[in-house]
Amino acid sequence: MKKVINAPEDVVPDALRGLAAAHPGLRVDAEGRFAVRGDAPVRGKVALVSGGGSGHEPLHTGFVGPGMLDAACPGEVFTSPVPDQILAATLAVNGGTGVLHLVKNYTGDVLNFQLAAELAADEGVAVESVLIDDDVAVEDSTHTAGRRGTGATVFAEKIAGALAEERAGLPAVAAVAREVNERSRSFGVALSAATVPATGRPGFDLPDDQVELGVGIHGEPGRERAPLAPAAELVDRALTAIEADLPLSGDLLVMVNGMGGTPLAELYVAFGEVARRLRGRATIARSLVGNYVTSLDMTGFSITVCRLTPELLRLWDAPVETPALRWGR
Amino acid sequence: MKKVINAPEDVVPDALRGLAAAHPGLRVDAEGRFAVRGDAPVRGKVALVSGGGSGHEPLHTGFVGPGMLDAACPGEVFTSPVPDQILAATLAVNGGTGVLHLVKNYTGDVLNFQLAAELAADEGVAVESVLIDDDVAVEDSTHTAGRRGTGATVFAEKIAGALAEERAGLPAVAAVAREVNERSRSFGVALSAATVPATGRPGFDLPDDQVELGVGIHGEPGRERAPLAPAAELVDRALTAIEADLPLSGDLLVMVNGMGGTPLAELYVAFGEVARRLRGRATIARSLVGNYVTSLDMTGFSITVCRLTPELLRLWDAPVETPALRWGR
Amino acid sequence: MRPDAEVCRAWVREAAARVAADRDRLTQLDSAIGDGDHGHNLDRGMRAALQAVEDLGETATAGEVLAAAGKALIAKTGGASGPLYGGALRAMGRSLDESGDLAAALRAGCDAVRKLGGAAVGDKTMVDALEPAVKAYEETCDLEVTADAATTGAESTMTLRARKGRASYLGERSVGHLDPGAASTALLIRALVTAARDVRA
Amino acid sequence: MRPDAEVCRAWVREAAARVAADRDRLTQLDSAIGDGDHGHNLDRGMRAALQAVEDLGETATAGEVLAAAGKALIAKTGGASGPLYGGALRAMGRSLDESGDLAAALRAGCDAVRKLGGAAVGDKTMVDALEPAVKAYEETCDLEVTADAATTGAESTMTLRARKGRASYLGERSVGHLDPGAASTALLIRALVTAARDVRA
Ligand SMILES: Nc1ncnc2c1ncn2[C@@H]1O[C@H](COP(=O)(O)OP(=O)(O)O)[C@@H](O)[C@H]1O
Ligand SMILES: Nc1ncnc2c1ncn2[C@@H]1O[C@H](COP(=O)(O)OP(=O)(O)O)[C@@H](O)[C@H]1O
Ligand SMILES: [Mg+2]
Ligand SMILES: [Mg+2]
Ligand SMILES: [Mg+2]
Ligand SMILES: [Mg+2]
Repeated sequence: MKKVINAPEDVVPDALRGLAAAHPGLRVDAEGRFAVRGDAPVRGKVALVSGGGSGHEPLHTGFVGPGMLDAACPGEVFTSPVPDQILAATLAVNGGTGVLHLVKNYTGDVLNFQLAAELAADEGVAVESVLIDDDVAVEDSTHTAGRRGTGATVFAEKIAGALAEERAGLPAVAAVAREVNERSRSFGVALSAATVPATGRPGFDLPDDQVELGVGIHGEPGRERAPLAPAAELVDRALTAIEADLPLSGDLLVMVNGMGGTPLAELYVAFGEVARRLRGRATIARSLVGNYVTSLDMTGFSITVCRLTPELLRLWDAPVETPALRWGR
Repeated sequence: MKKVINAPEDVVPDALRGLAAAHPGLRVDAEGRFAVRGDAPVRGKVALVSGGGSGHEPLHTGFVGPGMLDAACPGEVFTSPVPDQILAATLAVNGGTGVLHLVKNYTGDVLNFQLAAELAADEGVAVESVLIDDDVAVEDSTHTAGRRGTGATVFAEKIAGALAEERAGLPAVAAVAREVNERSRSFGVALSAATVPATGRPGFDLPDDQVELGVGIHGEPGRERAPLAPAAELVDRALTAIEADLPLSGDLLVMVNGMGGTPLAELYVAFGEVARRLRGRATIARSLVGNYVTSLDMTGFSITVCRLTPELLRLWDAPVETPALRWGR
Repeated sequence: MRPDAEVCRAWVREAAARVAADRDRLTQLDSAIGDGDHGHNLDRGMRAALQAVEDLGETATAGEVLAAAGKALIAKTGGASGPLYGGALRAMGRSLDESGDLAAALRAGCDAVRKLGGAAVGDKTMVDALEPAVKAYEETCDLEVTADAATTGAESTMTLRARKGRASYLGERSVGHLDPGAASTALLIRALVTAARDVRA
Repeated sequence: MRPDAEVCRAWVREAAARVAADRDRLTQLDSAIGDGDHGHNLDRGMRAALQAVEDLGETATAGEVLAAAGKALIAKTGGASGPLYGGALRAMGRSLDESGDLAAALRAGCDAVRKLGGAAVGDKTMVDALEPAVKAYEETCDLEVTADAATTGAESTMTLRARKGRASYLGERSVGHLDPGAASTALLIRALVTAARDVRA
């Protein structure tokens, strides 16, 4: 395993110290393992807290700042954060009008956020939780843990963050996050697996001529293996899976997301194929192309589509000032 | 080789088509292989043109837009662009007050930009060229092709672009680009080599316990191999090499740049080490942490430091609106 | 059996040692059908639990020992297994301080896992090891039999298709692999046997 | 020798074929001490050059043929070798149309490379193959001897340390490898021998 780290067990606090040094606009507790916007708590504003395993950077720490998250709690690599750190972050950003927990739908994340919310309630803080579950690769049935949360998390954090910045109340902010989630779907394709620092081995072995379709973001294998194919075909597989569940028409927000080890040029090639396939049927009103929800050094990409409404588009365009998304001011 | 591409020979135009679809603010000629800001030519403004081999994205196409480049000309992967495309881009953005060519110091880039400048002069366009050569891994002597241009290119494009946006004349814009270059130094460390689509093999083989020190951005091997070491030590090697040439004091602009395949968390670990080593000796006034000057899927990082003046800092902070750098409006 | 604080402390110590020894095996099981962190998670959690128990001092009750261990597990493990095992130990601690009876405590721990996670026997989770073990103890009050039931239960997950947790994402591809949480449950219950025997001896 | 348009066309055709056949070898040489694109660059350039020459028609002069090939090389090759080889062919074309003499044309091509790139013999570049070849032709007017001199010159780069081009970044590490541009120069000059012989025959 070759990584730019000091020791596997120090990756999370070491990266948080680097985050603090690079972004004076954030307040970072490297030992307590959370980052909050520098002006937190913002009185009278609903606070947004998210978190999850580390290794998905910039998610979530890179999305802390005005117009987006108030706090992020990174767990160990690919491991949900623990209730203590979620609680500490929740208390640090509580501005008196409630806190929204944005939780990706993984059993570990759900349970740990749930415990933290109970502890926060004990301290008199009103917490509402919204589950993000946009990954169409997983059947949403009683026979699974339900769909995973992936790319739609970025959309929900941005759009709900914008509404909170306008001083909307907790129910409205939670509702718009749910709306984004309901209108969004994702699908991921991996060309190679991630190597977790603690184990030093790739999460799965993939022959040179195979890809994993419907892959998650924690190094878990996908639902199916298929032969390596041209970008146009891989994009087609992803969009077909998404379209089976979400009509691709109207104004869309489209993200072509890199898994971490994929060159940007390849992501643009994929985005070009998305645009070609949607031409004449839907409008790509807004887009993101780049590394937003990564899996360490995994190669591959995911596509996330959100069917916008005029209000969602307005909130997407609202100013944001975070390490990884920044516009409008 | 596993890549999200259609065919190796189509990577550059396919990526340009994706760029066009993702960024309506740009005008892209995928066949002619250049991208210009949508409002080009901007009358009365000095135009900035840069370019180089593809595979370094977001450099240069990701830096086209108000406040930075007027045009970028991507060559084949890791291959300098040809005079025709540089000329076409130069003519497309010429606003009547001259064009600045920002050229990374590689023989191929230098020769091709030189031929393009001669052709532009034939058409009555005043072109000035500034060479970027910030890589301290290469001795700057008559026994080499001179220092390579790497990370300082981003700084020069941003700062000269800001000055041009203020309608400074060609000599002043060229002068500030030269000043940035003179005040900047870089050093790169590779953990694994890049795989060029056309050949399908890594540019060099690196044993599992070795790194390349002083590596370039075109897949060429570095000056020296050394054992893999903790991040703190790798950062120390890089900063020591830089410091031998540039006193590290005062206000600094520091970039920890990913080579393309390195997880962001690792770049933050490295940035944390840079900050620790500079503490008490210099001020990191501004920073960039992320993938800015990549080498396809190479893993590793580079550090670029620029000693700021108040004027350079002011220009760095000026508004910029490009795919990869965006702030201030 | 009515385990005292000494047995509980010995259990946590033995469990921490066994998890540390089997860390890589558990993680590898999790790599096959999960995200490859279970052994590392539980090792980190059990080390914290052991520390918490040692910090408690000699006067703590059996229930307090398990409560402290459970709290530390929740605070340091992360993932799905942290809240599940932590919640189980806390529930066991409460039950022990009330009734003193191991059968009741084991049942309380199992109920906590089932309530938190919503998994039933056959879903290919730790419940497949835990539920038969608790039932075996209820029926026999024999710890060896209990541990064997946990092991058999864990092995039964091999042929199951996961319906809860991360492995459920794999659908059919989860069949043919042991569930890492069931494997670690078998190991934790085996540690209880050793602890009880060593303290009695 | 006074090459006519037919010989020049044949040269470009033969050169394009040889570069295509040796593309991967040239690229591999460039991987060792450069950026691994030389064969691909030159192949792309020579294909464009061949196309340009075929588009010219039968009435073009020898100088026009080489000028068109050089222009196409510059327009399509990229990298260092594009302008250098393209510039060389254009200079040769100009010289041929003026004097008609191959010795003068080869010298003009070599001068163009040296002027553009600033490299001298011993710097481990294409000049190490080109300069001795031109000198050999000036002295012997024998194309076989000329091609052998280019090959020997190319082989001489093995032990040199690069002082120009990308390989110079490697310092001492460039020693022990053939220079890819010198290797392709030897190949281009060998193509000229074949072209001249085939047209004469
Ligand atoms: N809903 C659930 N109910 C009971 N046990 C579960 C549930 N979800 C997961 N588990 C158990 O947790 C184990 C995984 O633990 P771990 O790897 O530490 O967490 P994560 O899946 O978050 O990475 C699984 O092997 C399974 O036994
Ligand atoms: N300054 C120079 N003068 C003469 N030849 C040069 C010079 N620089 C490079 N070359 C030749 O160009 C070759 C490399 O060509 P190529 O790989 O196509 O370009 P690049 O180095 O830009 O990738 C070298 O092997 C060398 O022979
Ligand atoms: Mg996990
Ligand atoms: Mg090149
Ligand atoms: Mg796991
Ligand atoms: Mg080359």
